[in-house]
Amino acid sequence: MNAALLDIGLRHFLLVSLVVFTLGLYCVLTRKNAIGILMGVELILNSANINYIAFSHFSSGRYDGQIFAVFVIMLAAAEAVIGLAIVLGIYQNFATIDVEATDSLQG
Amino acid sequence: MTPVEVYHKIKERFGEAIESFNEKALDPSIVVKPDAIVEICRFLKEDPALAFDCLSNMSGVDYLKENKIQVVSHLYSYPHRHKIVVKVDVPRENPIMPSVEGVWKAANWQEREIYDLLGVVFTGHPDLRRLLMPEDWVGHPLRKDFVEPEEYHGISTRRESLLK
Amino acid sequence: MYFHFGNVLVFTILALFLAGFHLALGRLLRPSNPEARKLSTYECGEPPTGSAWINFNIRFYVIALVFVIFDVEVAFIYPVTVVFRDWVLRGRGLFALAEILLFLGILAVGLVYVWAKRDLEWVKRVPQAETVEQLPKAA
Amino acid sequence: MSLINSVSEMVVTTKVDEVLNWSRKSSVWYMLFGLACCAIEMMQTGGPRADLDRFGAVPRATPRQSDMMIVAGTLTLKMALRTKMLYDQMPDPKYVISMGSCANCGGLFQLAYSVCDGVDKVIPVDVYVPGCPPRPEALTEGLLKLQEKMMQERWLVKKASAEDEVRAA
Amino acid sequence: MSLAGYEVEVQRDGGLTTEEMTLNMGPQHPSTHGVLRFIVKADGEVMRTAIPDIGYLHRSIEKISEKVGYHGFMPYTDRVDYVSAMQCNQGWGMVCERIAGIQVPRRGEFCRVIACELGRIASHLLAVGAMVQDIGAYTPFLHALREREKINDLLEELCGARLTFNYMRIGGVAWDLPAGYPEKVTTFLDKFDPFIDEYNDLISYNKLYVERLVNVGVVSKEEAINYNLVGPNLRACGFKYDVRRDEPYSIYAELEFDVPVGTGEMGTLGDCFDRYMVRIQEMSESGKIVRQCLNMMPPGPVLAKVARKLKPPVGDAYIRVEGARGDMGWYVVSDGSEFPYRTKIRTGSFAAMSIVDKVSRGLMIADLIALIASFDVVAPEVDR
Amino acid sequence: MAKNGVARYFKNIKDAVTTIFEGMTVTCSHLVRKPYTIQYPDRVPVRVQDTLPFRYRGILEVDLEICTGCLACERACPIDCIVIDAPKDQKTKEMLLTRFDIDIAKCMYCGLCSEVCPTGSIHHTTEFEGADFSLESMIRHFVKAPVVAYKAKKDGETDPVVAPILERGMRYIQEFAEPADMKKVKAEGKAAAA
Amino acid sequence: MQEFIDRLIANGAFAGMPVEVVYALMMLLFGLVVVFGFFLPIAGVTSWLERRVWARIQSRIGPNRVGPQGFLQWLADGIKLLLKEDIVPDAADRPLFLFAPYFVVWGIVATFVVIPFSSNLIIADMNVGILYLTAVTALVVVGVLMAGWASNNKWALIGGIRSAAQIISYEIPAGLALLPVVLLTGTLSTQGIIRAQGWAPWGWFAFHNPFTFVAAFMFYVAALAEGNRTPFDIPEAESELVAGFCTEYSGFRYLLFFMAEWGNLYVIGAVATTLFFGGWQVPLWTDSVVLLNISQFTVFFLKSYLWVLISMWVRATLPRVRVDQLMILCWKYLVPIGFVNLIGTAIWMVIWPHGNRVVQYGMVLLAVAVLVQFFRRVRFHLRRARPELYYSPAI
Amino acid sequence: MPLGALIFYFVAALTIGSALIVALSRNIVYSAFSLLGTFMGVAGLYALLAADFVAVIQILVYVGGILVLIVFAVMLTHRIDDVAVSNRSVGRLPAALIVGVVGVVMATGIVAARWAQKADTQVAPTTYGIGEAFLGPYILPFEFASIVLLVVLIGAVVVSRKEIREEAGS
Ligand code: SF4
Ligand code: SF4
Ligand code: SF4
Repeated sequence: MNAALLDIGLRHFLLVSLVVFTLGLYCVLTRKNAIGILMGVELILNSANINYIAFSHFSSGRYDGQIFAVFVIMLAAAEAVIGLAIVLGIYQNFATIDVEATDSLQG
Repeated sequence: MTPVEVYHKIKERFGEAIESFNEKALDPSIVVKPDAIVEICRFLKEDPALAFDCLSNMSGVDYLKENKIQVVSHLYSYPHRHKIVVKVDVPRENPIMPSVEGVWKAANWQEREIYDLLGVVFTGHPDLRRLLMPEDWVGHPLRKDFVEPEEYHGISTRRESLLK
Repeated sequence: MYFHFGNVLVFTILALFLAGFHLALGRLLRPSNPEARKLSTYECGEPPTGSAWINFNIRFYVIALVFVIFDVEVAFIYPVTVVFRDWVLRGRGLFALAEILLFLGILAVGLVYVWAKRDLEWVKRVPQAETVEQLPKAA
Repeated sequence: MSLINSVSEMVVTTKVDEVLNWSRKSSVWYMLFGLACCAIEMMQTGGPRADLDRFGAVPRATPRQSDMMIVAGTLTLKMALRTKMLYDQMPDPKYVISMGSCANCGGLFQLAYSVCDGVDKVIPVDVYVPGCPPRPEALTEGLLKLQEKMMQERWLVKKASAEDEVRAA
Repeated sequence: MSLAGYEVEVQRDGGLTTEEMTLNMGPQHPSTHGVLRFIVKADGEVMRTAIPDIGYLHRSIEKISEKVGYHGFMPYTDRVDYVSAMQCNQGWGMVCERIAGIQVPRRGEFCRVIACELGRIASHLLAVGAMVQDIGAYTPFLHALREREKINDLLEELCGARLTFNYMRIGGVAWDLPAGYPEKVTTFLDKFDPFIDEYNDLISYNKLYVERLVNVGVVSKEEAINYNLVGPNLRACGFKYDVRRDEPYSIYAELEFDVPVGTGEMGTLGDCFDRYMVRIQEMSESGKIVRQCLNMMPPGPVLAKVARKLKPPVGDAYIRVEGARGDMGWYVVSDGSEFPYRTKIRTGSFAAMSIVDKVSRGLMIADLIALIASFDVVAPEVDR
Repeated sequence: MAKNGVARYFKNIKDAVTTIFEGMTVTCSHLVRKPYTIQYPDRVPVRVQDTLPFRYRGILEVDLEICTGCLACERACPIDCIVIDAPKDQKTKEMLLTRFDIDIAKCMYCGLCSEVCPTGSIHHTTEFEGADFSLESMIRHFVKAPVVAYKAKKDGETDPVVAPILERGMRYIQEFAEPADMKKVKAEGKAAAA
Repeated sequence: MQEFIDRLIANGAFAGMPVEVVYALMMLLFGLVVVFGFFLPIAGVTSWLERRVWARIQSRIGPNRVGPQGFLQWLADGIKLLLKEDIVPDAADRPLFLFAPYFVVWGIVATFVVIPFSSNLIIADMNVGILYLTAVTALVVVGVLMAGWASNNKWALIGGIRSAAQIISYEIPAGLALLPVVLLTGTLSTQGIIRAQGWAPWGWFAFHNPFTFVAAFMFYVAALAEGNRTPFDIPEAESELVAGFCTEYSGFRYLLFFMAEWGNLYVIGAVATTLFFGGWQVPLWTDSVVLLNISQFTVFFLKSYLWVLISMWVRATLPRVRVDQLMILCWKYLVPIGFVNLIGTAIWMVIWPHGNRVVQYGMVLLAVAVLVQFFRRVRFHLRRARPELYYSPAI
Repeated sequence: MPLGALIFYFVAALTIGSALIVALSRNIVYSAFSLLGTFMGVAGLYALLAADFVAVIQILVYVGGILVLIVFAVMLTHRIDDVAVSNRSVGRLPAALIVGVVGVVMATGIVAARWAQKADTQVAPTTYGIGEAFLGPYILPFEFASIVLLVVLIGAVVVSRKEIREEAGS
């Protein structure tokens, strides 16, 4: 049933990925905090992946595109983890722990 | 050690601070002055021959007629298996006595309870708050002249019996 | 293959329908008289103290989540395992095996490392040792 | 919008009502709300001997998912306010069983200064169970009484029949 | 990219410090035994502290005693510790007998001890059962309840009530053993000992269960004494003290029984597991005691003649009985009238609650549950 | 505890497996045991009430036929949930019981009242079913029409109606322990010893 | 199922319709059958059955009044919850609070796409089936996290976070436990995996070699943990977190979580059966396709439901582990063991590319031995307690 | 209009719509959760592009891993009850301008360019091929990936270690 998709060409996918990309870019530019920017980056990576897959699907290259996509996903995960870890690292510099702090309670 | 020996031992140590000793009672009891209570208790606890390491019970009794509140402590010694009763009389209108919380941790809540139910103020107590009654409760219920409030937060405390 | 993913789509729709349908049905039947006290947050009968949306300290969970890495690793290993059988039958099993071993080995190093560094332990006060000393002496 | 008590009385609607009532009656989830001695008997009622689960009644931890509150035990003034709150947090339709003399009217603690004489001062009670504590079977009987009450309610049908419900109660 | 820049931003947002979370555990909480409340200050999963807030079941029993008189107060003592009411009955009986100089018939003492020990078994069953349930296993709890039902039946036949016995009177007990009672009790005990073994097989030594308890909530012997922990909680710290054995009252002096203490067999001495194990062992000890009593049972009356309006001489008396939650202190002041002038009941749970705040620091939320359960706290005993 | 790390590691696994296995055997063995449930109310061989012991302190019951109107129970009750009106009839000089109410919603089933009753007229039954929708309906009014209080006869009860009731009442009181004078007991003990 | 539809089309049914529309309609049809005809009842009946089994183990009876043997209990519960007020707390984040249940249900229902009920009864035999199974549970995580956060209730928040961390972590042991099977078969499609096994126990992958044997149980444990079942039901730990992430949920929204749990239980059983216990494999006893499929369906259903029963039984037996112990169990025990299994199986395959009959028989014997020992212990307990015996399940 | 196209537009709409929320929502939690929509949508696109393996991996890793990581990060690092503060977007206008320009340029490029397209796009299982590739031409990147992961793992743990020690002390 490939017939169903014939009129959906490479362009459509590229346009979608473009929109996602621009949104990601906007996110990165406007967000003021690390997490927000992380999200933007994820969007951008996704759009890149869409392109990879689309090209590899519509052109004769066998699996290369997909394999690249897999690697990109891997990198995205790595980036997210590192990002989170750094946020955590920042947190530690401001974390305060005072075990004795217990204020009175209302009965 | 019998109560009598205990009495003599601390009598010669604290002399004046000991007001009286009731030997005939079922549980012979020593009445001491409020301000001396902490030293006496510490001595009772730390002296190896006495070693009252357990504050078994601490209760307040409101004597309306004598116009005094008596704080009764039942001490027990695990090593020696002997016991003694220490009583402290405080006036009803401003009942104040030092806290023995520093000597026995067990006194912490016991004193809070006495404060809550009888209104005895223990100076030097880490946090003297009501224990059983709500924070916003008025009066000290175990006083003989305590009158039950008509209602609490809109809940009436009376209920007429259906039998009448 | 479109067929397969088409099914996924269909089931997605069905799942949402399943939930939505019943909720809609329920709306017809269920009473609804909200009032302030009813909508207040449950906290064991106490008036709720503050919002739950504080910066809840989830450090340990984060440590755990760092291991999403392994998720990726599993994802990577799948294709290889799929072809592994054929390679074995083609008599080149050792090579494939070596590669898998290498891949896993490298990650295992990571696990071993954090394990050895006691980063897997939950931070939590351990009971003081001195209590162990005084053994029961029949008083 | 809701159909509750908005349909005129017809054979079919009454039948539907019966089904709905049947379902509510046969899965009464009660909230774990033990207050005092009676709580022990409440546990025993959920326990092996008199197994409330037979009637589809299971304990729930949170008011949000419970249909019935078994007030088992002495309600102190300090607790009364919390009880009201918990009751309010239950979703309709909700019922209350007052278990034991204390919950009924304060019982032997009417003499006390800190006890709220009877839970009905705080929240509406559907069924009173006598006893101090009521033995598990007695509580079970209370549940059955409550089920009777449920079966007489109208759900879809117009509340024209509200007063005979009251009469039944 | 300069993460430093973001770092500053984020810091200005003030977002990166975790507040400690204040949790209300109770008064209505599936696990808190009766209506207790803990104000838990938690940092994530780890508790900074858990402050007990009690009094939700304060029924002013002590005050009531000043209104209902010596005989009339007996039923109220059932409600002081409803999980093992017998010991409370006995405590009140003993303190009144002490202050009024009444002597209890020998057979009466035996009846009392039998009833008390049965009650102790029932109480410990509930304690260990509830503990297991709090740890998350529901089945053993119900098995414990099942056995408890059997004891309830026995006591019911003895005194007509399952929970609030009101069995004892000042000067003895209200009912003699019914016909064929000893046989019934023995048959029960014969089945009960295997049950304990089965219970241990089922849960006590289950690895997951043990892991939850060992090294949790360790209480040292000194702390325990300082906070006046009593009974099983004290013995679990490895301190061999039992009022029945060391300050014998009633007829305990004549009875052969062992006092189990904590050994730290699984973890640290005085942790939750020890407290649990001590209770398990005490159950079989109580079983032994009951058997002995049934054998030594003398004939004779069970109740001494006591004035309907009991007017003890002026004075005060204090006695201690070994309740299921340990050494219970009963203090009564008489002004010579027929009403007690003041009554004070000092209970085991009260002390146990007062130590929770200290022990709970640095534990995890889940541990708090295990801790309370292992102290076997019962709300009315704390609040009275 | 296993000494070094590795040994403990495997010991933990072993312990977990074996103990869980053991536990599962126990629970499995329960699958073939008879449930302990008594299927109150309907699916029981005999009514639960009839299985309860004679001493069971259920809801109170009064046999007015043998009530002497001595008011001992009313006085004994710590929380006055018994109310008795027993005026003297002017003409006949007999005591009339005009009212005998018990609030079973308040009663604490302590048995102090039935213990003091001379004739066992007020006594606990094995009945426990009293659940109701309102508190008013939970008050038991025993006196329908005023009745003459019972007077004990020296030569035993003869009235065919009252006799069995009285007999039951007596049996009920006999369940309670007979207070004994301890000095006498002592003396007897000594005598027996000598 | 695709073949089936193709055949229909080939036979000229629905002539004139655009082919994909036909497909779509058929999909919807089958989907409806599976969801409403299988998922809902199975979830409901399981909940009732668990209560009965539980009760029996606790020497109770369990629901037996509502309908014959209380069989209609689940229906009553469902209708009742339909009638309960649907509370959205003021403090909660309304949209997220309302949506959360949908995701959870979605995550569970979606798994039914690849469950092979018999050689022909399968919605879609994806060639990434197993991977897909592990992937969609992610939706549950999101749903739970949403629920926990949106409730703005401390218990719910902790419950949600715990649950999320737990599911994520345990996806890894689960994935690792699948890998040996993938190694052995060289395919990810569920049907393919089943076809690679035999109908007899020694043909099953669980008994293929020691490593897969371990892997089978490891998978079961990990799956239980993913499904938040005791001993891993920490998120709903009643005694500590009141009801976990669904503390604030009332009425039908709560039921949706409920349903998801029970449905998931069956999925766990089905997957375990598919991977390790021979799926629907039966000896070719007849050549009628229909009969064969029926028998296969029966076998598959029974096998997978056996695992459901076991999980009930486990739940009735074990206490709850603490949250840190949970993580430690995952990272220190299951994951390393998973690695060992994977590598071990790989080596095994290099040595015996076609498996080793002797070992397989050995493994089966081992299993039998364990069973025997088990029942000896059971008999021992029965002898010691001397209880009244009662065999009939109904009462 | 053929069903396939319909599905495509549906999926695309889902992707873009949720991406819009991600980028524009002021409530960062909404942004985080609506990432789910984007990820699922992208997975759908992959499926339409006959990349089944990648599609599933997308769900597994992105939804199952990264998304949850991000949500956690949000919970850990932000007071959510005053999102306005924590998540204020400044300089929207310039950003919008830049993005708009970029977008338009690229869009025209995409539309204008003549893409060489294969006539027959094969729709076949891809996992096996990818596996072959991993063991064949891509063996080096494959192993390298594991090293990267290792580094990330250790790095992340090291970064977040300090406070563990600190607490263990307390
Ligand atoms: S009714 Fe009786 S048993 Fe129940 S709580 Fe009150 S005193 Fe306790
Ligand atoms: S049983 Fe007790 S409370 Fe009830 S009426 Fe008799 S004396 Fe009063
Ligand atoms: S019931 Fe008994 S005690 Fe009460 S008045 Fe009648 S005879 Fe006297």
